[in-house]
Amino acid sequence: MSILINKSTRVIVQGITGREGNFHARQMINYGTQVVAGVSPSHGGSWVLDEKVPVFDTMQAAVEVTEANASIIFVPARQATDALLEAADSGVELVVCITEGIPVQDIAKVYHYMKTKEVRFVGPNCSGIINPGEVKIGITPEDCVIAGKVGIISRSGTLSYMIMEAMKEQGIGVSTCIGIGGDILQGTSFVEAMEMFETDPYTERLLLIGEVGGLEEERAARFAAYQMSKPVAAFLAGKSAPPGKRMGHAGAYIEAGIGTLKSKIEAFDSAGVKVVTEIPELMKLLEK
Amino acid sequence: MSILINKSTRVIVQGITGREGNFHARQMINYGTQVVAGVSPSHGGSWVLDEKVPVFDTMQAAVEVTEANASIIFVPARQATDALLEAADSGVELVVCITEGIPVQDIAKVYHYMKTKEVRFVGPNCSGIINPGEVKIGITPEDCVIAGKVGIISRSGTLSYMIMEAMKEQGIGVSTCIGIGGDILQGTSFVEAMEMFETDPYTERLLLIGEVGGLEEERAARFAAYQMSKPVAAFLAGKSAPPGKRMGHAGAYIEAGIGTLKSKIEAFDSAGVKVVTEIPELMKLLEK
Amino acid sequence: MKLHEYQAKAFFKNYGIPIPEGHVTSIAREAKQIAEEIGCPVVVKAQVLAEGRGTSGGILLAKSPQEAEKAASEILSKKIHGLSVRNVLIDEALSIEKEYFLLITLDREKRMPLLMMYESGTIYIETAANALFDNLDRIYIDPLIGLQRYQVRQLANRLDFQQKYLRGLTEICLGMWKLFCDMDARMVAINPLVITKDQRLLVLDGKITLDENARFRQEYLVDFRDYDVEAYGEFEARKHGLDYIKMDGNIGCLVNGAGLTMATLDCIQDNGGHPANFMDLGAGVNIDKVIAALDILLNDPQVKVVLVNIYGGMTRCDDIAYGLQAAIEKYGTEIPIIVHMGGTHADSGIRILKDLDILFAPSMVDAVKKAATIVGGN
Amino acid sequence: MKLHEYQAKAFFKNYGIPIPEGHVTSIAREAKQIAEEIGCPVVVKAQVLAEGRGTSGGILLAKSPQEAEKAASEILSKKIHGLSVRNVLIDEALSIEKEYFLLITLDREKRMPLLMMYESGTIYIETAANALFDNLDRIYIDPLIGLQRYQVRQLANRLDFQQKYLRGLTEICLGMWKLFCDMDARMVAINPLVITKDQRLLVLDGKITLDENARFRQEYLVDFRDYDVEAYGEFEARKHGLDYIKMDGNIGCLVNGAGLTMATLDCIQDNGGHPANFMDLGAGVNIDKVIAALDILLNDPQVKVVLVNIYGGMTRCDDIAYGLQAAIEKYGTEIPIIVHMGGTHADSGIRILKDLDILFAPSMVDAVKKAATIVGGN
Repeated sequence: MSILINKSTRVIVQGITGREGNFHARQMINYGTQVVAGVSPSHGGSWVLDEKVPVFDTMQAAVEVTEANASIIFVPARQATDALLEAADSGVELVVCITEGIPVQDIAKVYHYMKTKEVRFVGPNCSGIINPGEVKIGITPEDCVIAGKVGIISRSGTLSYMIMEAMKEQGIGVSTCIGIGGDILQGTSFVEAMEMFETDPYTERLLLIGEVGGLEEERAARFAAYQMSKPVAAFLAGKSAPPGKRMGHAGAYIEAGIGTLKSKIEAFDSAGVKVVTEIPELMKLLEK
Repeated sequence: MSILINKSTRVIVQGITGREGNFHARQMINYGTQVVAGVSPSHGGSWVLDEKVPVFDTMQAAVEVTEANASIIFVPARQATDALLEAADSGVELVVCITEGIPVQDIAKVYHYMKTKEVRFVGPNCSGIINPGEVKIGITPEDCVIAGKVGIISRSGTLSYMIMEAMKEQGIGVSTCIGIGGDILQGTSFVEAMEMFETDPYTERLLLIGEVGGLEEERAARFAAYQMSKPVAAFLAGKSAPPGKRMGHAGAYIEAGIGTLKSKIEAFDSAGVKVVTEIPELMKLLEK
Repeated sequence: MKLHEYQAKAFFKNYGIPIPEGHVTSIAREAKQIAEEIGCPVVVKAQVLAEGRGTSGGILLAKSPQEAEKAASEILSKKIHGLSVRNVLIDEALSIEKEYFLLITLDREKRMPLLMMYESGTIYIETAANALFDNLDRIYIDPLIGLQRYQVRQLANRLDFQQKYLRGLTEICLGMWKLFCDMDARMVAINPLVITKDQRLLVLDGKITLDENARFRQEYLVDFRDYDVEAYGEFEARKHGLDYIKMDGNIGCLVNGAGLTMATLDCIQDNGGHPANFMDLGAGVNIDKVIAALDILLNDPQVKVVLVNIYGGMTRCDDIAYGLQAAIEKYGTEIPIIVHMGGTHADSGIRILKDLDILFAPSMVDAVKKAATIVGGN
Repeated sequence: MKLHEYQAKAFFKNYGIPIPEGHVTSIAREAKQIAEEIGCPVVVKAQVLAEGRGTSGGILLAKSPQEAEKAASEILSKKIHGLSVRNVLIDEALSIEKEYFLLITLDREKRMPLLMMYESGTIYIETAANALFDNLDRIYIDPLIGLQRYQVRQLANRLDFQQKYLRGLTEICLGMWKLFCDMDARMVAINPLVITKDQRLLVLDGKITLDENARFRQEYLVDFRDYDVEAYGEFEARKHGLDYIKMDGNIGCLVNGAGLTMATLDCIQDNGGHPANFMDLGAGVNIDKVIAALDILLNDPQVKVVLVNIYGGMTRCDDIAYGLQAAIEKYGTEIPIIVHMGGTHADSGIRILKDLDILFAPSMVDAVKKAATIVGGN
């Protein structure tokens, strides 16, 4: 067990009748996650995943019947804002949004709305959360990671999988990996996730996986220096990224001098946080 | 001393350079209220009221300099929403809005915004608050009321003054009178004000001054029956009001069968709350 | 302020809410033409701001253009609840399978807009809002976020609304919400929303009530007044920022503050009198406003006495006194005037008036009694 | 996505933000006509999406219509930072008393829009956002409430902005805010806002950056692309939902996930190679998307080897493998292809590809090294 989720978390999958939602709902169940319901407008009343998971038209009905306390969102970007607000209103405490491509102004609104409702918002455009060997609310492939003591916070899904797989090959395990997402605005930032790991007894040290764009890594560096007792390391991607271009993620761009990898590396360096940009180097760092 | 305000409350008058703002700021000072500043865009830097009260362009500057914790708003309806949001953002804990004629949808927004900022909002379209003999943040004429043990909550300004004057003639005093205003939506409702009076040691009994429109009196009756230990009496105006007409106050109308005086009288009756519609009767009731 | 059906429908159309084909006219022979264009049968509907048009013969079915003309001419010459009919709306007649009622209005307790939906027959519009403690068929709308699609789904879900019309319903509700916000409405009602036998989702009738407080930013508001509904003086009063309602009695009232005005009217009634009006001077009183108010009262032939009941607060008694002085200089005191003043600057108010030919009263009750005596008790 | 100055100004005008009199043209002799209409002197400004137009001769002053034509013709034949100039904007020339910089953008830490204002000369646009911990000259905007007038007053107050222009400034800021919301902008900048010697408040130049995530509800977005700025393939890629950026190297990359793509590029660089591109397959991968991606890569004459680095998560390796298979059937393997696959369905992905003429690598680093070797290490 580690932060945010555990085996008794009761999860609703929003968009369960879509291809991705359906596939990952099954993956989550196989991993040990309690997927108690799906929500899909106009599919209410049906059952999916070997007739084991009931589908509801609305989050309200799903929460009422199943007493779920978390939701994961797979619905397309066009409908995602509605799904996010619906989740915020439904009474769940945690909302993980996998969907990519949601307009950033919508996320600003959703973030503040969730805040007034005291809902923990993770994502969007993220890989979700995994407590290896126990439970996952997200899309992290199950084979890539083993349980252990390293907490991971990552802006990138696939990069974190590959890094966790490399760690696994070295026998290094993970307590919880939180994908905070690659968008401009994140429901949960590096610093907020770090706060949770700091008090988590299952986590001994932290790995941050960052990239170009914004100043969240710089804030994380300051937090690591002044407010963390646990050791922190960082891997950063994008040192070859040209300025003014969006590197795939909506949030990964260098603009007006903001968001360079150089600035992030300097921030970690001066905070005494070990920072690397190559995977073999990272493995050496984590072995210690 | 009684609820919401006292001699150490530090008040800013928004719209202090207007005719009404200026007049009532002086009245409040004469009554013993600490009016520490005025706010009036483009009058910042000047001094008013015998050069004793500094004027600021913005609430932010006024609060920063004077450490005020309350504000009263006299600005015209057209600018009032802006003034309300400015007050909500400024750090004061109490905002009393005297202004009449603010669009109701703006009040809905302001109410919820104030709630997230944990600011107590009284009004709009109200007479404010007076603790007789001590302090007032509002426009209640000073001579009409004496200190005592009756708490008053009123939807109407002038009617409450006349009733308090009649009480004064009988030697009955008031702990605090809160004007909650005559609009459709009120920052503070009967029930919310009643909650405050219930725990106020200076108040022994309560008088509600209501009128046609809405169902707030009905809710007050229920609250009086189930959640108040102190005796409650009610005076109601508008028994001659025709349906479908707005009786001066934006909130005083009977529509679709809602808001009749009959319903309110019945509610108070069945809650065991003495209810009258004539002033001489009221005086007899209060004498007891 | 309320809008006529045809006005509301024009707005609905602008907001993407589907309405039947129809046109409004004030001329009966145009009704024939319209009916020809639309294709019969049509419904001819009186445009008056009154409930129960149907039962008063204000809604007629016409099977041919000739019948439409006849119906229009019949309705246009009618009075419904005392109101003459200026316009008729000619709409295509529809075969209805199911009817719903939709409403967006403000909830005073939660200070939030809400959306209600009922299946017609289960409840009537007049009593809908009475279903106070039943949350099942209503959705609260966060005013900082606005109505969301999922909320419409929730509502539809509870009512077992047919899936295939859900998208249409959602667009209608979002249109209502946008209209509610853009127009500063106090209420937007659709009654009925119908599913027709030919499987269309249409709005047959609706009401919009606007917030008069928003007049300063909704300039079109004034254009939508139905002047026929207003008694003489009501328009004049509004121009001067006075709250005036014409009533049936003979005691003219001039009071400040809505609550006090209501209490004064109640007191007149309790003392066997009959108020001729509600007149609240409102905020920001100046000499012109008082003159205008007295002008309206004195121009009402029913008024036999004027009762002035002022309690100074925001409004100062001396300001009113100067206004009364000027008005009395202008109109004289043929109609007797009784004055009670208390509160802020009451003394100087009385001092200003003391040499004029008016009666002073020491209390509201006393003033009312004097007025009742003058008009002869009843 | 960024807009040209003349496009931004057209939006500013629509939102009530005052701009100088001016017109855009792509023809030098029209510049003369425009200058005649506006009255000289005028400024002739190159419309290119590059910083520092002024210092590159992209902004010229013309004292007569003849000079304007000459200036336009000069600028239109120029390249600025490698970009050819398609249009020039001819604006009235102004005598400037004071200059300001205004910006609305999103604050990532607070997840809120913010409004910044500086007096020009005190700070440059490129470094403005660096002034991270200085809250004095910025106002946070609650996204659920929007920018309010009082907030503009606060900002103006701190900068000792002249009272007499405050109303104008307020309208400009509210216009910017409305535009920011309506257009789903990521940034709206005005630089400079000027007070002229003849006491006008005007916006001389501005930038708007739009949120590409909002493309589905902002249909005009596609019209504002500046195709000249885009390398071959970027437009094609966007059509297929691929994130593609052309770069200078010779190792073509096809990766899934933005972070992994960046890490792959970094790894190539670390191993002495040069990536030919950034190519993130993004979400929702199907056969057509993979074919389209490979088509873009193989059509780039600089590409000497293709490096496929896939880690399955949301995207499944078998889906990609089917795409690769189809693409290889179509294009052959004249250009060598190296594949690394891990994660969800990696095994079946490799199984699908195993009989094709491609190289497999057990890790990303290994794949990169292989690619670097093929292109000769460099």
